[in-house]
Amino acid sequence: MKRYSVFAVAREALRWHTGWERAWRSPQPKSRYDVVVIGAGGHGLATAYYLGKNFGITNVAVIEKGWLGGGNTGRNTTIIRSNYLQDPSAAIYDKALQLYEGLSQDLNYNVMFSPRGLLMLAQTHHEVRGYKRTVHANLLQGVATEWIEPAKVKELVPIINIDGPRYPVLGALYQARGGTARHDAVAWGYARACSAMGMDIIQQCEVTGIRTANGAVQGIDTARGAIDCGKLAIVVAGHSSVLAGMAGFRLPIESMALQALVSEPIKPCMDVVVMANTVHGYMSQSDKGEMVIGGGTDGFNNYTQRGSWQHVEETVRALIETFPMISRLKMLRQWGGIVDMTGDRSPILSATPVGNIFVNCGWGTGGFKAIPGSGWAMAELVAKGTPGPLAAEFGLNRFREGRFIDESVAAGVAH
Amino acid sequence: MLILTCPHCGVTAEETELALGGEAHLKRYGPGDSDEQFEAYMFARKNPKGVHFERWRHAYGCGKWFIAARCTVTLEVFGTYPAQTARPPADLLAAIRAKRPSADLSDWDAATPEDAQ
Amino acid sequence: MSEPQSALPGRRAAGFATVAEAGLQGMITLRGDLASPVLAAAVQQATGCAMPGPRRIVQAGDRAAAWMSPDELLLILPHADAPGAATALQAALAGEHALVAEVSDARAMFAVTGDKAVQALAKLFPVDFAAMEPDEIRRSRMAQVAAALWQAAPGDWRIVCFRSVAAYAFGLLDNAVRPGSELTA
Amino acid sequence: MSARLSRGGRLIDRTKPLSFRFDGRTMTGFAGDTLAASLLANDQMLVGRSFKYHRPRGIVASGPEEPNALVGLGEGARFEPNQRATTTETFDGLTAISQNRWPTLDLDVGAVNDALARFLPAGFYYKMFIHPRPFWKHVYEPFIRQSAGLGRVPQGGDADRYEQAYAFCDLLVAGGGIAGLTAALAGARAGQRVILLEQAAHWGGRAPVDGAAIDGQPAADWVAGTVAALAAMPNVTMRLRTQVTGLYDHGYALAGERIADHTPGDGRPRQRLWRIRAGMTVVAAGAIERPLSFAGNDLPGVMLAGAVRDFVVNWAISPGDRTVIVTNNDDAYRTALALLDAGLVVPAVIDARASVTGALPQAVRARGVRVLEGRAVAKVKGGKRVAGVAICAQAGQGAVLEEIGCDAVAMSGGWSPAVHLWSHCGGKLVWDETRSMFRPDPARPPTGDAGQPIAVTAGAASGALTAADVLADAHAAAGGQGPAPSAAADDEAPMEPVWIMPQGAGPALKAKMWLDYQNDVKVSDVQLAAREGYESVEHTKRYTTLGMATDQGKLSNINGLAVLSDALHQPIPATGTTTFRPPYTPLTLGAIGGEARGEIFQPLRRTPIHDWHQAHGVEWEPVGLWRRPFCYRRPGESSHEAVNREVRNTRERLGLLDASTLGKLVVKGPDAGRFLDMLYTNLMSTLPVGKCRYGLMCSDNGFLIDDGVVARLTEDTWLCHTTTGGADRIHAHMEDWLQCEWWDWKVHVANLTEQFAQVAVVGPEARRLLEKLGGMDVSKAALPFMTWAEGRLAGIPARVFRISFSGELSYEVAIPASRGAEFWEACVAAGAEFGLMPYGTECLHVLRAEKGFIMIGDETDGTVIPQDLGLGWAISKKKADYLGKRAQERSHMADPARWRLVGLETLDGSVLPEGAYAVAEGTNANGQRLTQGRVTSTYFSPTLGRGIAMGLVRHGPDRMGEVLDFPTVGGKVVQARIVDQVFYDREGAKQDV
Repeated sequence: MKRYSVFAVAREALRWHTGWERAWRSPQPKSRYDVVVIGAGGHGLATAYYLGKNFGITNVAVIEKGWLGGGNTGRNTTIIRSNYLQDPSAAIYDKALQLYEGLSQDLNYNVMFSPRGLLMLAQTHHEVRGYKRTVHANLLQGVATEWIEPAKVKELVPIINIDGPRYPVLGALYQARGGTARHDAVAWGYARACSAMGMDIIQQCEVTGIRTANGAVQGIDTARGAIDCGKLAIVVAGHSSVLAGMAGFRLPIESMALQALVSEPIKPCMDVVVMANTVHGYMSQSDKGEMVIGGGTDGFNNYTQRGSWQHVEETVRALIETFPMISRLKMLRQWGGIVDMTGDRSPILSATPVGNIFVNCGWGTGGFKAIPGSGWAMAELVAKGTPGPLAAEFGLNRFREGRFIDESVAAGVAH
Repeated sequence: MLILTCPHCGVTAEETELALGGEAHLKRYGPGDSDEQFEAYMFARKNPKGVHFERWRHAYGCGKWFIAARCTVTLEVFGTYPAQTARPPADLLAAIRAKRPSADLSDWDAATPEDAQ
Repeated sequence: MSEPQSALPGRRAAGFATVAEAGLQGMITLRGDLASPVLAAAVQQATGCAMPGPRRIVQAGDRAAAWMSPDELLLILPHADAPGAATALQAALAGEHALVAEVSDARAMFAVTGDKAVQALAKLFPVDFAAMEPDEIRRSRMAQVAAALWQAAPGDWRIVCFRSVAAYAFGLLDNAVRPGSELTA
Repeated sequence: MSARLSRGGRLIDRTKPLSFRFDGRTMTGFAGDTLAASLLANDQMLVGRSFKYHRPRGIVASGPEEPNALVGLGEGARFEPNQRATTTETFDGLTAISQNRWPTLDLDVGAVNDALARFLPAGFYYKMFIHPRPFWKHVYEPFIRQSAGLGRVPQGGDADRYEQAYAFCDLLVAGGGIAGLTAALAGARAGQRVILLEQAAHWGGRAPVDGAAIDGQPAADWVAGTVAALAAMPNVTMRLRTQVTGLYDHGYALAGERIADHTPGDGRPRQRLWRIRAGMTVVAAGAIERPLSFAGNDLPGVMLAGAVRDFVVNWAISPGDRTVIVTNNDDAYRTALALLDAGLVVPAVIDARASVTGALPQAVRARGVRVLEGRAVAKVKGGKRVAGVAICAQAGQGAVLEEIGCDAVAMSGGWSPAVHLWSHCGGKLVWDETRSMFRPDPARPPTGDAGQPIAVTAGAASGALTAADVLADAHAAAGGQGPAPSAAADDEAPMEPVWIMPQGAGPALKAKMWLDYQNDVKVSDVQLAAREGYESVEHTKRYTTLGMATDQGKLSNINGLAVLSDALHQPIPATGTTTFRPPYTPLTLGAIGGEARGEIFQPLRRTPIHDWHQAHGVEWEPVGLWRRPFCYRRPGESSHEAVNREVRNTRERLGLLDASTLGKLVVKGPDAGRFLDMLYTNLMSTLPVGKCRYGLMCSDNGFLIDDGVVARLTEDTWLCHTTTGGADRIHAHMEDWLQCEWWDWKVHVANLTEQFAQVAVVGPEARRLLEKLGGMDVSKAALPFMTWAEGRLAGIPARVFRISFSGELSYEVAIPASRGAEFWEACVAAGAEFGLMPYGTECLHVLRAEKGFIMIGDETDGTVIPQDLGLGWAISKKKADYLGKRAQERSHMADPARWRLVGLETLDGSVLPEGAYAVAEGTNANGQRLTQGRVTSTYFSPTLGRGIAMGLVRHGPDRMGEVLDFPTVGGKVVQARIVDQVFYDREGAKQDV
């Protein structure tokens, strides 16, 4: 792998950039791999990457129905934070955040991780209590967050209307380390690094069946032929139920469309990420200048990557109330992503009823921020066959035991 | 923005007039039933990429619950019927089978006197 | 102050249509078997109205009977008469599985009138007004709250919503009838 | 230079001159102008700067596809960034500024990027700025961000208002050109309800400019006649200035109407968002002309040929004295003719095709214009405006054969159907080889709720390129009966798919061929993406930002796809298109928000006593959509002081609480008792008539979801009180179970929450107050604790419940809402002698916490079951089943180590911080400090003069007296002792008097 640097770019400029090599290979699938990962989104690619990096397992294929990074990795609002309430969540999201902090260097690919700070506005007394609780929990989890007063909120976000007549801002939960990253680059950076380790990323290759024998996985059938594998990791947000069905089990998951939109680009005006859960909206400004806005999830099962309109209206009117200056901006583009919603709205990293099949799913509306941590924990689960501490609480068995990981106290809104 | 026709009052309502209730025809398990049964009732979902039977309430209208058979890929609604039934009407199942021969309706395969009518 | 108060006594707004809070209105929710002759007789007794068909409102003078759902009617009558009527209904339906509840004060009612009144309503309700029958009552959503509406006479609309959101409802209607915002000339 | 011609201009009214300002300069225009036309009339060819390289940018198009001419429009609270000059109507007093330049449009410092362009290819930032790590955050990114964005940031709020409206129709026609008019007429004559929407301020689209003759009339006359015919039909609604922006599921369409954009401040809503449910949408959005990729094709003065024609014919604009035409098709020759007709000079038509013999080229030749066959533009000469073109052979590598001086270039790479609306909701496309375009595949339309097609395209949007084809296609699209309007068949030779000029251009030229003008994406960038493996069209788009500008690729996408396909050596259909997403053109957020701002932003629920609170020093607390009094502050009092006063007064004398928001659900029927036994964890069927009982409700997943007092009204009727937030939720919960699980049970439910105002009269003097009001016997004998009675108080019908959430003697009085304020004021007046004070929710919380009562939402958070809260007494052991029972038997919920409710008393008397956790020794496997409990409620108790709290603690009830450590944010540790959670009147003597 030819390393990226400013010098490399300058060198190439002199020959009109004709000397760049492919970021990742486009190989033919082999007949067998030690591990097959289904899904070349951020989570699947990160799983493969850490299988190689942490466990030396490189005979790995990442199989992708469409194009890599083309699912939720490429259509989310890129928020990164780890200010979660419950211990297992805080652990895995903070692991992810730590890895994000060094990801550009680790991958030699600038993922533009931007720790610009993140605010979750408290606009009711109930939220004030909830966020103060989160601050205390984070304190003991080793996650640096703070409660800030309205004046400080206004200082960080000059365009905010602190004294809204309906929902004045009473303060905020602030995580200075939170921020955003360039979503595509995360997938591309991992893909390039996986490819450099000799892993095969096979795009345009839909999985049509999962073969098992004696209660364990044998391999998969794909649009490009049968592939055997020692272990199988299903990492396909949105389509987890479909793949689980191929392997013969059901998941506590429903697929739904999550809405997002961007405005036309304007000059920089908001240097932090703001989430306003009372009014169900969140907003940040991209490096291009677009206001990136996320909103609600449709309640109905949906595989269309389109969504309903009413959630866009709800989100936008709420954000106009909080940020009056956006009223005369224009929506440039709206889209939907299909997210896995679990029974407790927390993810699943788990062994399954079928031997050597593992699932990583259920990230709901918050998967992007978890990618490195999720891949790290999933790689450990797949490599060892049993979860390490990061994944231990996220097993499927929790639904039978009634042991839920409920973040709704801290996060009442999609993110 | 979906539209669904409420079988109770006949209004073709848009999604914003309705409230969702998730997968329909779940059998409730309770005391005396196994952990596995209870888990399946509470959490395991078909979540099909295809025909889905789901509960809706005409919340801003007549307030009644009904069930829609809807494709989660095309969003086509094959039909709606009142929620006061344990299985989809036979004519609806027949209509779905005619339109979507590959749809998995195996849960409703067992013939019943109702189907025979 | 000893008179019962409606939500927004006397509130009015005039634009390309007129909006007025309609004052206190007696209302009774009646749940039961709408096919029951006993129930039909009780409704006749209370309102002078025949049993309305699905989504219909039968009006008789200052009284009306409206179909709200397959097992629910809304009876409309003068405010002062409602408690007595409710008691009488209860007595008349003693043998039936039915629920009678006075809901007069749980509601606010507005009159929106004028040739263009429907244009204001079309801004707020996801309802195809052209397809509505003259004697139809429609339960739907007015912007962000539940509401029911029907015509007392052509161009004379009645809207009922919950009392607690009366000010919001009035604000919506006031805004919707502002001069210059007609949908068509 | 561009200028206004002295004659012509079919859309302008020369009797109405207008004055406007651009970048501070006063200019003039005419009524009927777009801002783009007005600017060109004033020789303002430079109108903006590109995003990345700050290249000079001029107007390139004449409609909504314009990528360059974006201005900041208006001032102050009416300022709007990124407004397209080509769709902005000029009005008197209009103010506009150019964007993305500093200090001025002419002298832009950012243009230094252009000099470095070679070092800033597509995706350069992914490969750079990696080391040293802190530099990205502190140096590189701030720099990149400062150079980001286009328009200026609006300041403050928006002076305008917006609204929305619903519409329903059989046929929605999107586009008022001849295709849309034909389709609308066909549909209307068939009796369909038709809505016809056109984004521009005039009907007819391109046809009057292109000079077609329809049914033997000039197109403009035919348009006028058809519009008049449609306007006379009662089943047709027509709107100008209304853009259909998106087609959504089940035939839902959105359209943005610009009502007062051109008459700001006239009192009308600025814009209106239409939400249309259409049986069928006819997409008659026309076609978009493609630029050609040649070096320097981005200089101001290089315009689309169709746009040049529009400016000449519609607005009498000369784009320049000498306009060279570059084309690969016949249509561009119409532009030559239009220019010649206007008396302007066309030095040459450069046609990439080897041989050109069609009627249009011949007509141009006949006017003495040179037609250069098989030729291409090697380079456009000039800096901030066109000075000339260098000509080369299309087949070659760019060796210059000739140079021609000119001040404008009109280019045409053919036309692409505007398929966006067709595609938004799933309509598929097919590559049409002969016409070199993606056009809608009629066999794969978007489908609706019954699986039926919900859209059809008409005219140029279908791929029809001649007036005759357009009319026939549109007539058929709307199911027209009888003959379609007819037009003379045009004799147009096919275009030749020419994607770059010249065919053999080398890297240096390709680095000067723009695909995306706004985002500065060039042919070389797309080729680089392909080389690096970003082969999917989505990868290429994202890697290069092609098509991600504010025009969303309207001009650039097809050319980019073609270049990508060429680089990948695959046919264009194998590459495919990116996904078309709404909106078709950007939609104002204000319009999306609609009327919902200010007072009507959201419903604000008011109790019947709201106005009294407002008039008496209330500090409000939002509780859901309700407003409840948090406390009532007296002059000079802080909230905390007010709460303490309210608590003391209620404990010692008399308090009054507006409890109207509590849910009141009547449950009636022969099976009502059985039903409530399933809903509540305890038995309600055994409650005697006249009595009250506290009950808990769980979800079937076991968690506590609501609580409240249930009163049995009659043998078959119960009244269930819910929490404020629970009224609607629990009502729906009941209906859900009744309708979907136990539908054969005979139970009716009615939500009477708002029928009654409810007032809690609380404190040692409560009985005396009610006795003074008079009308009911409220003595202990007549109305003992946990009973209710009905009667009149102060002459008002009342239902009185002897229940207490404070530990004091307490009555909750329900009166009809219409008399709620009257009753409240009667209490206030009569209570003066007893020291009555109203109190708010915070006082309520303190009172209940002193008594150890739980509060849904504080002690519960969706993860708590009744067993955690010491509420085992309220869980029936006798019942075989209730909602949540089976769930609570699962291993984790039956775990004896669950955290359970206790009281907490700080050793120093301070108030425990909200949400604090009690730590245990050690850390878990993830390095997180172990915990063993947390605070759920914490208050200063004025009654006890110290902090009190409740919390959930592992094995808590078994650990009375133990001291726990609660670390706080400042690093301090607060110690608290585990105690019984009832801090006040443990025996309950005070409430039962």
